[in-house]
Amino acid sequence: MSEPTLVDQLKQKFGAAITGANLENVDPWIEVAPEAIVAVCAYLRDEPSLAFDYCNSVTAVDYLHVDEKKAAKSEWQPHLEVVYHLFSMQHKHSLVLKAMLARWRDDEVGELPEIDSVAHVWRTADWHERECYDLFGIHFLGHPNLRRILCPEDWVGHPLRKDYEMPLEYHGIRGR
Amino acid sequence: MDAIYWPSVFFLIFGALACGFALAVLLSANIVRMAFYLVLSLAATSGLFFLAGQEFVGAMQLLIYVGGTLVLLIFGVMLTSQERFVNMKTLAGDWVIGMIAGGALLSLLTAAAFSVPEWRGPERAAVENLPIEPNATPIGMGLLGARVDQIGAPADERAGMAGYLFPFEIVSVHLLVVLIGAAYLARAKRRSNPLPTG
Amino acid sequence: MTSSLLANLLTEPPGVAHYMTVGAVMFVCGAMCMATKRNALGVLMGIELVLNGANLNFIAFGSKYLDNGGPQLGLDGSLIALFVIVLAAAEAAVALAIALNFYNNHDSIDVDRADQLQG
Amino acid sequence: MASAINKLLDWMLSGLGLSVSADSAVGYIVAALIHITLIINLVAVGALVFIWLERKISGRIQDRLGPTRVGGKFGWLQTLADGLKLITKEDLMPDGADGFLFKIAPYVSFAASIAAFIAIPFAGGPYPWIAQHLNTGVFFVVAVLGLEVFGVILAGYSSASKWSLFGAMREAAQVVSYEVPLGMCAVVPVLIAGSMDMVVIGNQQAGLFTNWFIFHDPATFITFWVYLTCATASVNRAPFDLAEAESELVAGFHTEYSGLRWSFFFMAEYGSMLSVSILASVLFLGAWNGPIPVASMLGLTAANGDVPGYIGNLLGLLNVLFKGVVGVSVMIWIRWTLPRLRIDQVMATCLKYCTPIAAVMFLGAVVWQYNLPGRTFFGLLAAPQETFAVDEGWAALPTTTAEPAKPAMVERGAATSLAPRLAANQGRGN
Amino acid sequence: MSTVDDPRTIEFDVRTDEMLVNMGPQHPSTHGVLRLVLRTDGEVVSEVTPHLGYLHRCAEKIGENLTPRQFIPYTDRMDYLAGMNMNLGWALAIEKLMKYEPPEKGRHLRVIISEMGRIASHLVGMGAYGLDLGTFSPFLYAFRERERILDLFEEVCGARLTYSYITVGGATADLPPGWLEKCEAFLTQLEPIIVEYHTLLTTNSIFIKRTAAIGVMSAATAIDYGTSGPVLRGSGVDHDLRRDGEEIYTAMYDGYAFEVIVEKNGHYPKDHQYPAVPQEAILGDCWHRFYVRMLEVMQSIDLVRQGIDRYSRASGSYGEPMKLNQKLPKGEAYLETEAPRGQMGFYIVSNGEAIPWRARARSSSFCNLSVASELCRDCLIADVPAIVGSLDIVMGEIDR
Repeated sequence: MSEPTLVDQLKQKFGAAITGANLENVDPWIEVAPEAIVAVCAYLRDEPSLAFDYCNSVTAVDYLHVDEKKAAKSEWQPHLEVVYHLFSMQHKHSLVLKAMLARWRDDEVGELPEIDSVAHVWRTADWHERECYDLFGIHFLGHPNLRRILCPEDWVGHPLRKDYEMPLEYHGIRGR
Repeated sequence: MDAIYWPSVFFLIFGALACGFALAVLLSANIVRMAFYLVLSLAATSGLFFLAGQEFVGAMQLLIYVGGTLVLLIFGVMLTSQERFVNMKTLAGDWVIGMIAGGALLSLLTAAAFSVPEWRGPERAAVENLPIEPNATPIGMGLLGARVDQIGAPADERAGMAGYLFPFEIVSVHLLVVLIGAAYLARAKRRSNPLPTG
Repeated sequence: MTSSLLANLLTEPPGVAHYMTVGAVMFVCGAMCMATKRNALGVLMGIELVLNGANLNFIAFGSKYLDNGGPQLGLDGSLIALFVIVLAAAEAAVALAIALNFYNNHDSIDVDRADQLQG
Repeated sequence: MASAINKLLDWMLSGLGLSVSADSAVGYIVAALIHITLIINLVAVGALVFIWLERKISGRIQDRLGPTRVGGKFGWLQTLADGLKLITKEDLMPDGADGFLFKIAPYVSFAASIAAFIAIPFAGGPYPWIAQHLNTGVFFVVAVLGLEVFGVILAGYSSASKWSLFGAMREAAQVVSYEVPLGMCAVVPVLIAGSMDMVVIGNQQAGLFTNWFIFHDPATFITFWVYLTCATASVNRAPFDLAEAESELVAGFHTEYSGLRWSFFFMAEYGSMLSVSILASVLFLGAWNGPIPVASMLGLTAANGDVPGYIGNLLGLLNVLFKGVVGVSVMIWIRWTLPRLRIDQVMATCLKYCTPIAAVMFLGAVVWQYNLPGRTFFGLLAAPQETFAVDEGWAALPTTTAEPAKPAMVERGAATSLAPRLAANQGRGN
Repeated sequence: MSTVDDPRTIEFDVRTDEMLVNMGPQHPSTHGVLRLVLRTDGEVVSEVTPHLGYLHRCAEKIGENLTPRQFIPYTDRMDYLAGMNMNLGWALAIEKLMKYEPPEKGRHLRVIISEMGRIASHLVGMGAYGLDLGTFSPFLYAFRERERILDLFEEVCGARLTYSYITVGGATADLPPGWLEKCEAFLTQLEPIIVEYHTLLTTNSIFIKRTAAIGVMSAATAIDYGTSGPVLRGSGVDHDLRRDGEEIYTAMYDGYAFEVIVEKNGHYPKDHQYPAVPQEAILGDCWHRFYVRMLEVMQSIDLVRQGIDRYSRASGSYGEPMKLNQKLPKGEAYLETEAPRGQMGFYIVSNGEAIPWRARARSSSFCNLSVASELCRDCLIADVPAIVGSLDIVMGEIDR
C-alpha cells in the first residue's frame, strides 16, 4: 500500500506520536516519537491490513560530525537514530520506522539514551537490540537480558559511535 | 622330592591372587579401588573354578558375576561417588574389633578344614591320570532334569534321578521378578526437601 | 607346620582343605568388610566376597580331582554354585536399588547416617 | 602339542645327557608360551594391518588414495610410523587423575581383548590349532568380551574430566546391554551343533558351503545379521560408536590418554574387532572350511599322514584369517558410510529390536532343529552324517521308570517324559 | 503409580545434578568459533546459551571509512562460504541508492555466478551436516564437487574463496571464453551425484532417525525469530526474495522459470523426481531444512542453465564497474538479497560524499542462530549439534 496513505492512517491513529516522514527517499521512512515506538510497532504487527509480522533489522545511526568545519555546515543537529526495517509476509510490502534520540540522556556524556524495547513484539529484535546496545550504547528499557553480544563482556565504550576512541590496551594487548 | 605337581602351583597362584585382592578390598579406603580389586579377586576365583575342573561354572562366574553384577556395582559407585564419599576412613576402634573377630573366625575355619583327614588331598597317583572330560553337558542336562552323571551309579546310591528342572524354573522367574522390582525401586522418589541429614 | 604344608603342597595335589582355606580367607575378608566399611557399597562388596567364599567350598566338594574318599557332592556342587551366582546377581540388584534410594533421600551413602529406626 | 615338545626337548638335550620325561610339565609351559606369543603377535600385527586397512578402505570409500608413500609401494608402513609416533609421544596424565587406575585401565582393556583368542580355534580336524581346547569355548569368549567394559569405565572415571565420564558411562551401558543379544545369537549355532566346543562347531560345517550354519535354516540366517549388528555395537564401532562421538564428547573415555597408553586402547579395539569377526566366521561361516572343500579333495586331511594334515590345517588357518579380515573390513566399510546413532536410539535398537529378534530366532532354530534334525541348507540337503553325530554315550539312560530313591510327583513327570524322546533322538543320530 | 497423595515427592529416574557444559568455541562440530553453554541434567539439555563475538572484526566501522568499491572485499569475508552472493548483495544495495540499472548481459552474468555460489555453499552445508551426525564420507564427496566450482570461479576472477568479482555497476571482468561450456559440463555431471547424495544421507534410515522430528520449528516461531532462507522455508513459509523481493533484485530473475522450494499441503515442487518425505519427518524439523537445501541445489542447476543460454544470447557490455570515488547521492537505502543461508541485508546511509555515512550488514545466520536456544530446549546432548548444524550458520557472517 502506498506510503502517503499509511502515514495518514498512522497520524490519524497516533496523532502527534508520528513526528514526520520522508517520502522522496529511495526507501521512504516514518519518524516516530521514542515513547510511542512500542505502541506503533504492536499496532503495525497486529493490524490485519498492515500485518508487519517480520522484523528485518533493528539498527542505529549516529549523526555527529567530528570535525568542526563540517559540523558548522551540517543541516542536522547531532543525534542518534534507531531504525526499524519491517516486512509483511502476507502483503509482501516493507516499511522503515525511525526514532530520534539524543546522543546522551539529558546531554550528560556517559548516560546512555533510553528507548522502549520491542523484543516482546518481535523475538528477533532481542538480539538486534543487544547488538545496538553493544555497538551504539542505546539502553532498551524492558529488554529480557540486555548485555553485550559481539564485544567481550568487559569492553569499555561503544565502537560504532562517531566519537569512539580505540582503548590504549585491553588485557595487555596494545590497542592503539 | 620328585617332580613338582604343576596344578597345585597354579592353585597357589590363583589362591594367592584371590586372597590377596580380597584383603586389598578390605584394606583400601577408596571405593573405586575397592571395586577394581574385587573384580580381580573374583576373576582369580573363576580361575580356581577352572582348576577344580568346573569349566562351565568358571565361565559363568566370569560372564554373570564379574561381567554383570560387578558392572552393576560400579555403576552404583559412579552414581553415588560424590567427592566426600570416595575416601571414607573407618574408625580405628572398628578396625581392632574387626581384626580380632576375623582372626578368630579364620583360625577356627582353617583348623576345621584340616581336621578331616580325607579333605587333606588325594594321592598324586590317583588324581594324576584322571581323564579331563567335558562337564558342561552333564550340568546342562542336570538343569533340564536328566541326571546323566549318575547313570552308572548302582540303584540305591542314585540320589534322585530328578535333576534341577524345578529349582531352575523357580530361580529364573525369581530373577525376573527381582530385577523388575529393583528397577522400579531404583526410580528415586526424592522428597522435594531432603530430610534433615544433620 | 606351615613350611611342611607348603613343601608337600608343591608335590602333592591340592585337596578340599586347601580350597576351603582360600574360601575361608575370602569369607573372613568379606565379613570384616561388611563390618568395618562406612560406605554402603563397601558393605555390598563384602557381601559379594562372602558369597564367593561359600561358592568356593561348594565347587571344592563337587570336583572329582580333589576327591579323597570323603563326602562328595558330585554334580550338585557345581549346580548349587550356579544358583548362588545367579541369585547373587539378583541380590546385588536389589541391594543397589536400596542403596540408591537411601542416597537420593538422605543425600549421603554413609551407612552410619541410616539411624532413623533408632528412635 | 605338549608331548611333541617334550619329545623335541628330549631329542635336543639327549646330547647333553639330560632327559625330559614324556609328559613333563616343561612341555606344557613351552607350549603355553608359544601359544601366547602367537596370539599377541596375531593381535599386534592384526592391529598394525587393520589400521592401515582402515586408512586404505576409508580412502577408497571417500574417493581418495589413503597412504601411498610411507615405506614402499602402498604405504604399508604407515602404521609403523604411527606406532613410532605414539611410542615417542609423552604419556600425559591429568593432575586430578587417580594415578593407579589411570595407568592400569588400558592394560585391562587390552588383556580382555587378547584373552578372547585363547579359546578361538584357527584350524580344525583331529588335531585342532587352538590355544586351550575349552569344552565351553563359545561361552568363555562371550564372557571375556564382556570384561573389556572395565577398562573403559576405569579410564573414564580416572581421567577426572566430565566429558570422559560421560563417554565411559555411555559406552559401559551400551556394551553391557549389547552382551544380552550377542549371547543369545551365539547360542543358536551352539544349539545346532549340540556343543559349545568351537572345534566341534567348526567340524560340523565341513564340506560344501551349504553346510555352513548361516544357511542351516532361515532362523540362523537372520541370527547371523543380528549377531553382526550386536558385534559391531559391543565393539563400539560404526553407527554405535557413541563413546568417542567427535561431535558431542570430544573423544569419549580416552580423551586424556596420549602416547603408548592411547595406542593400547586402539589395539584393544582392533583386537576385539578381530575376535568378534573370527567368532562370527567360526559360528556361522564354516570356520576353517572353504566354500568348496579343497583340502579334503586334494587329500590333505590328517587321515593320510601328518604332513598333509599340517598343510590342511594351514589352509584352514588361511580360511579363518581371511574370513576375520573380511569381517573387519565390513565393519570398516559400515563405519565410513553410516551416520552415528544417538544414545537412546542405540539402547532402543538393542532392547526393542536385537533382543526380541534374537529370542524369536532362537525359538525358531529350536523348533526347526527339533523337526528337521539332520538337514542343512534350509532343510533341502541332508547333512553329512558323520559330522553330526555328537555321541554323548548316554544310551544307558534308564528308559524304564525304575524306582528312583524318592521320586516327587513333579519330577517323575519331567524325567520320564523327556527320557524316551532323548533315546529316540539318539537313534536318529542327532 | 507415583505417590499422588504426597505431592512433595517428585518422581524421576536417577537423581543427577545440574551440570554446566561448554561446547566450543574450539569444538569440532560447531561451524567455526561458536561457544554453546549447555545446562544439562544427565543427558537432557535444559538450556542452551550461544556466546558470539569470537570472530568480530567490526566490518561496519570500516565501512564508514571506505568507498563502496573498496568495501567489496570485506563483504566476501562475512559469509566466506558464499562470497559471490555477499558481493552481489552489497553491489545491488549501492545500485539501489544510486538508482543505477545494470545492463541486461550483466544481469544474466550475475544470475549464473550467484546461483553457482549457492550450489557451492549448499554442498558445504550438506557435507558439514553429515560431519555433525558422525559420517565423514559425504563431507569429502561434497568438497570434491565444490572444488570443481571453485576451479570455475578461479577462471572467472582468479580467487577461490574471497572473490570480490561482482562489484557496483556489474562485474570486474567478463566471463572468459569457453567458460560456459565448462560450466555446462559441470552441471550435467553434478545431477547424478546429487541423486547419490540423496541415497547417502536424505533417505538413510539412521540419518532420518537423527534428524526427523528433532528441532521442530513452527512457521510462527520462524517468522517471529526473523529466520530466513532454507531455515524459514523448511518450516513451510512460502517466501523467497528472488520472487517476492524488491523490484531491483527480482528484475535480475524476471523471465526465469523457477518455483520456490517450500512444502505446500504436503508436496514440494517437482518432488516426484526426488526421494519422498519420510512419515516420521514433521514440517519444520532438521530433516526438512536439509531437504530444502538439497532441492535448492537442483533449482540452482536449472537456473544456471537458463542463465547460460540467456547470457550467450544477450549482447552489449557485461556492466562496467562504477568509478572508484564516484559521489553517492544523498539519502539511504536498505536491500535484502536471497543469500544461500538466508536474507543478507545491507543498509547504506550517505550524505552526498563518496564514503557512505553508515554501512550496516544484517546477517541471516545471526537471526537463524537466535532460534537455537528455543529449539534445543529439553533435547538430548547428541541433538544439539544436529539442530545447530541444520541451521547451517557461518560465524564470519554472524560476528561481522
